[in-house]
Amino acid sequence: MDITIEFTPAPIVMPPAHLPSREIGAALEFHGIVRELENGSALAGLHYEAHEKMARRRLEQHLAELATLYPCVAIHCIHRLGWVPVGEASLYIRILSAHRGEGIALLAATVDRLKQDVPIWKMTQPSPPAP
Amino acid sequence: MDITIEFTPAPIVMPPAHLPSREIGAALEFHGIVRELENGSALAGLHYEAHEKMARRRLEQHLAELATLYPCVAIHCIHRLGWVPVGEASLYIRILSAHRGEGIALLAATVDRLKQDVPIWKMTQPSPPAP
Amino acid sequence: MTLTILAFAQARDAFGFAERVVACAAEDTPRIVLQRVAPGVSLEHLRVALDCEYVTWDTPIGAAAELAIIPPVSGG
Amino acid sequence: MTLTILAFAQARDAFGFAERVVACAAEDTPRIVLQRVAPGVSLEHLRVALDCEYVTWDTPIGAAAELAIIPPVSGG
Repeated sequence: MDITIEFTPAPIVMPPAHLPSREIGAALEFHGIVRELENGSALAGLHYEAHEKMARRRLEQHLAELATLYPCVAIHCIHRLGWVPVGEASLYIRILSAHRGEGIALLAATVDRLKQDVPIWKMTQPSPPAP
Repeated sequence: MDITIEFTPAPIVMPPAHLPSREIGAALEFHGIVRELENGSALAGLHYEAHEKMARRRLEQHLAELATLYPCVAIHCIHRLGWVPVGEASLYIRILSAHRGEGIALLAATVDRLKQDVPIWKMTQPSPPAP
Repeated sequence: MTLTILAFAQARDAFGFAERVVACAAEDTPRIVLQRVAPGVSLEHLRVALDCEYVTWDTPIGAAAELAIIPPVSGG
Repeated sequence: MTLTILAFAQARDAFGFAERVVACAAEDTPRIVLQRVAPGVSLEHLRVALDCEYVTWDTPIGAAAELAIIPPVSGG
């Protein structure tokens, strides 16, 4: 499984679509978007930080393991860091697979593990940079 | 839940992204793509036909029922009809939801029901139109 | 009364037509209508819809205007 | 030998630093090192990593160059 992991301080731009083979039957894309209401209070956005080197390694380890459970052709994960305003994506995942079943299962498991185990944090502080 | 269903003879163009509220936390997109190998023989593409009026009504009925199980904000389904070459999408689904769980569950259930119950057919005949 | 019969995909091949208009009575059923139109064609593995709603083969046609013969679907 | 301690998110607030370089011995553990650096700061709810791999609080530092204090993660 082809694994690509990126961290970026800039707004996430969907990478260009490209099918590496004629055997891709399912392309799944997920945007995790910052919502206004988090634990009941209205936010303007969230600040994300990561132990980037460890986060990349940990996510790679999880994806290598998940690839044996849900074999897909490729996964591309982009996590934005720094300030992310409400309505913009903090996380983007694209999965290419022969069939939709593995793709959907891999997507669900990847987000679960990322949220449980990968050293990335969202914080309501610090405040957004002054305009 | 906002439901949009389209059938098109033309290549599927992803509809412009638009977040109807600041409470969308997950945007999911699925492309079902025609593969070269179907039951072991190499294809150039597939021909799709539908009982379009019934397919629309049946899919609406399923989505109304699934909306009670997996409440999401919006779902947009596009099914291409006619000749679809290998590597191009026959099906596109976009789901917007507050949380990823309902979105992923709705996507999986929508494709399952579409494949089991909605009057659309793929055929290896007729052949592609002459160039 | 008249009824428009639509046959899709493999059913079109089996019945030999895509669309046919026939006369029928309200108390006729899809099974009776199709046995009259195409005697000997098996209904096994086929479903039927009246005015875009799936029904059983033995549901009276009633006031329906359209009967669709639905072979196993394979969209997506 | 020297060890770079990194403290992220809430751990940065609890420990009062983002990064600190300390001297330690190979047989020291993360628990011992942090008790020396910040006595009284609770390790409850925190995980620890040596050179980017999660370890227990009682794993010897060995040849590791970096100790990261990992509060409950919340990415995505």
